[in-house]
Amino acid sequence: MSAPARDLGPIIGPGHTFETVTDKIAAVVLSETRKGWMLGFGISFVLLTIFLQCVAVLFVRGIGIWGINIPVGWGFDIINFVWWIGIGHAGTLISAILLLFRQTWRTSINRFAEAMTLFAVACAGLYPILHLGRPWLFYWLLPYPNAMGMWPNFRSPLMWDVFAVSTYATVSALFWFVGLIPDLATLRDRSTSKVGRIIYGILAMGWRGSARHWNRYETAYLLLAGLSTPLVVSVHSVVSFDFAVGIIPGWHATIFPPYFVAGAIYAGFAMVLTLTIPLRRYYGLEDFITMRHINYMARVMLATGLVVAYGYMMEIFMAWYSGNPYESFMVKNRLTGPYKTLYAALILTNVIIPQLLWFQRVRTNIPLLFAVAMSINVGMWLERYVIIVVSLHRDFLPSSWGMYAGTIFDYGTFIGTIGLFLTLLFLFIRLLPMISIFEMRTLLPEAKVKEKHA
Amino acid sequence: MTARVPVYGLMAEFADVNHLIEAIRKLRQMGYRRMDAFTPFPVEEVWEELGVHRNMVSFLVFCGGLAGCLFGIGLQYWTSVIDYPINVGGRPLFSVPAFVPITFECTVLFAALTAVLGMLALNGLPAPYHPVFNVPRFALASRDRFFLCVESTDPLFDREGTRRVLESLSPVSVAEVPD
Amino acid sequence: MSSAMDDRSRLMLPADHPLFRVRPLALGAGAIGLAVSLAGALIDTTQFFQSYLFGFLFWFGIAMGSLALLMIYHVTGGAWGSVIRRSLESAVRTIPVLAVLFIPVVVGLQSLYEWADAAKVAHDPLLQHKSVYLNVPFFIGRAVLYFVVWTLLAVFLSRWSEAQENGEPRAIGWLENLSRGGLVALGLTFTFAAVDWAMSLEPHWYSTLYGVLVMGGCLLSAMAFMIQVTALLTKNGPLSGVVQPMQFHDLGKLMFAFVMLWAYFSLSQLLIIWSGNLPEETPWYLKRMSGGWEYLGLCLILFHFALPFVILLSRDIKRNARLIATVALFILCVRVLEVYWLITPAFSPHHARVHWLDVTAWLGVGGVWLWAFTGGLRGRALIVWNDPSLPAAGGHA
Amino acid sequence: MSQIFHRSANALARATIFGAVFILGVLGYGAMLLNRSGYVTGAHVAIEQPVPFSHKHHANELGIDCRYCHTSVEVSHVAGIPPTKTCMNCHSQIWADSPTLEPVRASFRTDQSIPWIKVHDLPDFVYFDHSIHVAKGIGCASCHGRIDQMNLTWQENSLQMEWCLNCHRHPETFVRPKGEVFNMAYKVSSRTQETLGPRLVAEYDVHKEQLTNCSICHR
Repeated sequence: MSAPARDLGPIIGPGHTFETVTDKIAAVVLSETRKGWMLGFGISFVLLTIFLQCVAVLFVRGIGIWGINIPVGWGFDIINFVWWIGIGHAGTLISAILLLFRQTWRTSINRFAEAMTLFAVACAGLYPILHLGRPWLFYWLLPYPNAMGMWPNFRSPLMWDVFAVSTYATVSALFWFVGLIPDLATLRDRSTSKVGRIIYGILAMGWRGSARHWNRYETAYLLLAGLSTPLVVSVHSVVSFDFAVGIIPGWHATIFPPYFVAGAIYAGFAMVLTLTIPLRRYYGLEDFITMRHINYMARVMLATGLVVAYGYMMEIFMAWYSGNPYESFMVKNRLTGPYKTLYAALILTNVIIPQLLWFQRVRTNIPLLFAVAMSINVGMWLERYVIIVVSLHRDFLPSSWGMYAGTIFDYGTFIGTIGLFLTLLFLFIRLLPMISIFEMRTLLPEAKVKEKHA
Repeated sequence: MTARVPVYGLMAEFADVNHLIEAIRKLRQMGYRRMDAFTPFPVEEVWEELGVHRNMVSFLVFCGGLAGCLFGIGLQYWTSVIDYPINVGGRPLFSVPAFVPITFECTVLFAALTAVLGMLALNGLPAPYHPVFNVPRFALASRDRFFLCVESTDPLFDREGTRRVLESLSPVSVAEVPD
Repeated sequence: MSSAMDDRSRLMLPADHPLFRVRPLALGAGAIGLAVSLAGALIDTTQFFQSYLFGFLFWFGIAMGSLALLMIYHVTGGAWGSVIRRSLESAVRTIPVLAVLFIPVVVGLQSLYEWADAAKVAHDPLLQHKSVYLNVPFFIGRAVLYFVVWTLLAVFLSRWSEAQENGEPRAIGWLENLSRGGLVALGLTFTFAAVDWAMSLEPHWYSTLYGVLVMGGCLLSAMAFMIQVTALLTKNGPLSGVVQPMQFHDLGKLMFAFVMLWAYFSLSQLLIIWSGNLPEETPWYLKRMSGGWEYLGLCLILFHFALPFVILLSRDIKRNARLIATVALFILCVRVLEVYWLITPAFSPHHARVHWLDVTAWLGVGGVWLWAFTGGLRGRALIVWNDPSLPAAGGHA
Repeated sequence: MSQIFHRSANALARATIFGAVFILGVLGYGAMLLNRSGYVTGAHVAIEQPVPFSHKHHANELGIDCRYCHTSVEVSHVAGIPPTKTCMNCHSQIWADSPTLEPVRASFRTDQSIPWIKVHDLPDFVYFDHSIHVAKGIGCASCHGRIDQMNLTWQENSLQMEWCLNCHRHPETFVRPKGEVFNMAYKVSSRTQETLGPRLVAEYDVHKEQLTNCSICHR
């Protein structure tokens, strides 16, 4: 009711009832496996095996197989970590903030976006662990009474990262699962196979739609949304602290937290669009994920993209305004140094091309929008490359200058995590309803209770 | 209905949420109290008719958040000041600004866990078995139908009488729920 | 939409409404405040300009926050905006008045800003480096540009809003498009205004977050002010029965969000500078954490963040017009302290102090501003009847 | 048809949840205990040596001073494993044809060291210096235990960092008068130690706040 009714089309196609909504969404899970799905899953799985091979070599030979060295001690590992975790921001954001502000258009995309969040966070979380050198000792990061008599340094942003990312993963999973419970009950009741009924039955935990249960459920769900909103902001802020708290020129900027958060939402929405555009077509879900959704997502991208551009601009202005020679050199090096092509590509893909989104005609043109989203996916990756590599490769002392390039294992791991992400996503689409069925029911006209009260 | 097996209650099925609300209102007027409605999506009006308004979840979550906040501060204070005091870059042992992020994360984590676990516990879940599932048509409660169950523990409950009342409320069907 | 809503005259503010009755009072307070401050200027010119800048920036912040909120509303819609949009518009229409009120700052440049003092610049290579940007003609030129941009936005936002009310169907689209571009323009101009007017008080210091941080505060000021005004208009005014607890809930949520946003920006800046511990950055905080200013800082943590945060968690308080208005008034008071904490340590780095001119100048600017603001509420229906995101009257409580 | 689970499933579900929490707790606690036990640290496990050398016999019953064999303990970071020559000082005279001591004689004949097995083996990333500990009043027995009571030698303590820090954080609870360093049976009441400890720490110029610097042990 609070979305502006400005001729953007409906948020659910006409002619749907409780039955059709339920059956159509549940059918994606309960029907036979389709060939296209098999193909997609197969390709993803092949990519996943690349990841496994790269990790196997890493375990045997150590992180020397990567391109990192002094002075660029952080490379693809942290670039991809930030890239993935940024992508993982749209899901919870869509779910939480839009729920709090009663933006009903979220309903069609939130489940899918939340799943995307979880898988992206899983991919992100792998990188710092792999970078540990001895990944099997990852539990040393946690505060537990160990035989070394030591505790982690809680003043370190890397420690904040551990807490932020693990809290984020946990809360996102809870949020996602709580949203799934009523739909799992639907699948339990709709499934025709005994195994399916038992498995969905266990997962649904005996949900029966009791009014008393719904009452507490709604409270808990809203509270989770309320908690997730600042959490999302905190997570990418903490990621930005990984850089900003240090004193490397190009990292140490107070604008980093909000600018990273905006970048994360930007990247996240781009990825949601990248994935929904083909999916809605393949599964014929155009009635549920309408042009209005796509349009809204494009607008959010435009807004957050402008914030990111603002961040770039402030960095350059303040580098000059500060009068600090290291800051000025950092900007000069970005613009004219050995990585200037990357910086130019970043500005092109992340700032210039997305300006197309100002036009309604672009926002409603699916192929063009898809292209813009892809451009942003690339652009946000380049942004992290520029921030990390270009800031590190010129140390304070010219004697410690160096260059960086990823090795085949860097690229393999990156492609491999894309495989992991897609594999999980394909499994999710096949096994769980990708649109929240019970919330879609509430959008139907027949769900409205008549105003008359006795 | 010859064999007198114990019953959990009587279950009426409605095709429309307004009929359900109407039925609850009538039964409440007649004095029935022990009943529960089952809907395929949350309907605020239904639980209001049933007399369910507030719940404990918010309060629990507040307590959980507070506990998480204290845990976060306590953990960092105890480890950094008492158990393992060490000079890190000249910062004070109790570095207040630096301890904010983890305190915040702990607050959110505890509050979220309380929200989910508290909601499930108060709802008595997981409970894979429940008598209402004995009604075959109850599978539609997760699709498009609205159910109302009058429990046999209600003082006014009477197998035949209550059944007649329910049948007068334009349900799709009325069924006994075996216990 | 009920037929009563079409009755536009019923939605106008009656001439005997308290908001109008305080108008002469506000103007009087403003005139006296400014007169006394000017008299004080004869005693201590420097102090006058310093106090005046503080007073000006506080009230200016409400107008700027309102401009941002109004344009955000035109872009996103939402019932929260429909019920405060008239008040936002009248706050925005005070921008020309603020432009006039800015003149004393220009007059006092030499007293206020180190970089405007040629003698100091001559001995400071850093200020020489910055003099390309921080010099008197360019400063004035930029200020003129900012006010032109904001005034143009204010003019068209008002004009097209009137057109919408008069049934121009395209007006909504105009407003939306204007606001999109307007938000970008505001983002840029406001950032540089914040750098020029406040950050350059300490010209050696810099922070890329500063513009955003100040904007966060302005949004909070504006939202608190609007809740206060809306509560007044609802209690015994034309909005009673129109603004439902639901809308107060939304406004309260936004205020809550802005409280957290302010805390978030403030903490981000502090944490990064505190951890970096660089000599060119820390002095700004060292000034504000010693000499008595630290108590004001502590007050901000407690009353600008902690207390409102805990209070605004409650759904019942947010839905109760009287209670939420009380909280809003409290937040407005703490906002005054925050602006004081941002500005004044630049002038008095070693010890905290309040000068009586701080009070009179604040009152002077405030009186004039409130007079201009309430004037803007005259002669218009407080709800735009054909607003697409208008809450349905008589909805659930 | 829609009832999928038996009545008992509810109890089972609860038992599973609480059971899982309980089992995880027990496993965690167990792992903590195991990590500190002799299985992991090797503490209290008597080590078979090429020659069954008894500290109890030599140090206690015969009263030979530690420094007779471990000659460098006061001046070097290592206490020193005695050369075969030290053994032969006596064993060329007594038990000169004991078959048990044949490896000792063989070593002496062939000039090949006896392959003693190291009992206290610190990781390579730890720098440990005997001389400073001895010089600052840490008794042999504080780390090695009552070695004069051991037939076959074992490692008395865990040698985990936690154990090292226990003393580096509170040296005043372990420090003793320099004259008592090699006294295996030295013992004072905790009351005495409370006054004696801080006095000795000050006297020996031990800077407590430096003792937990990382580079004190990890250089």
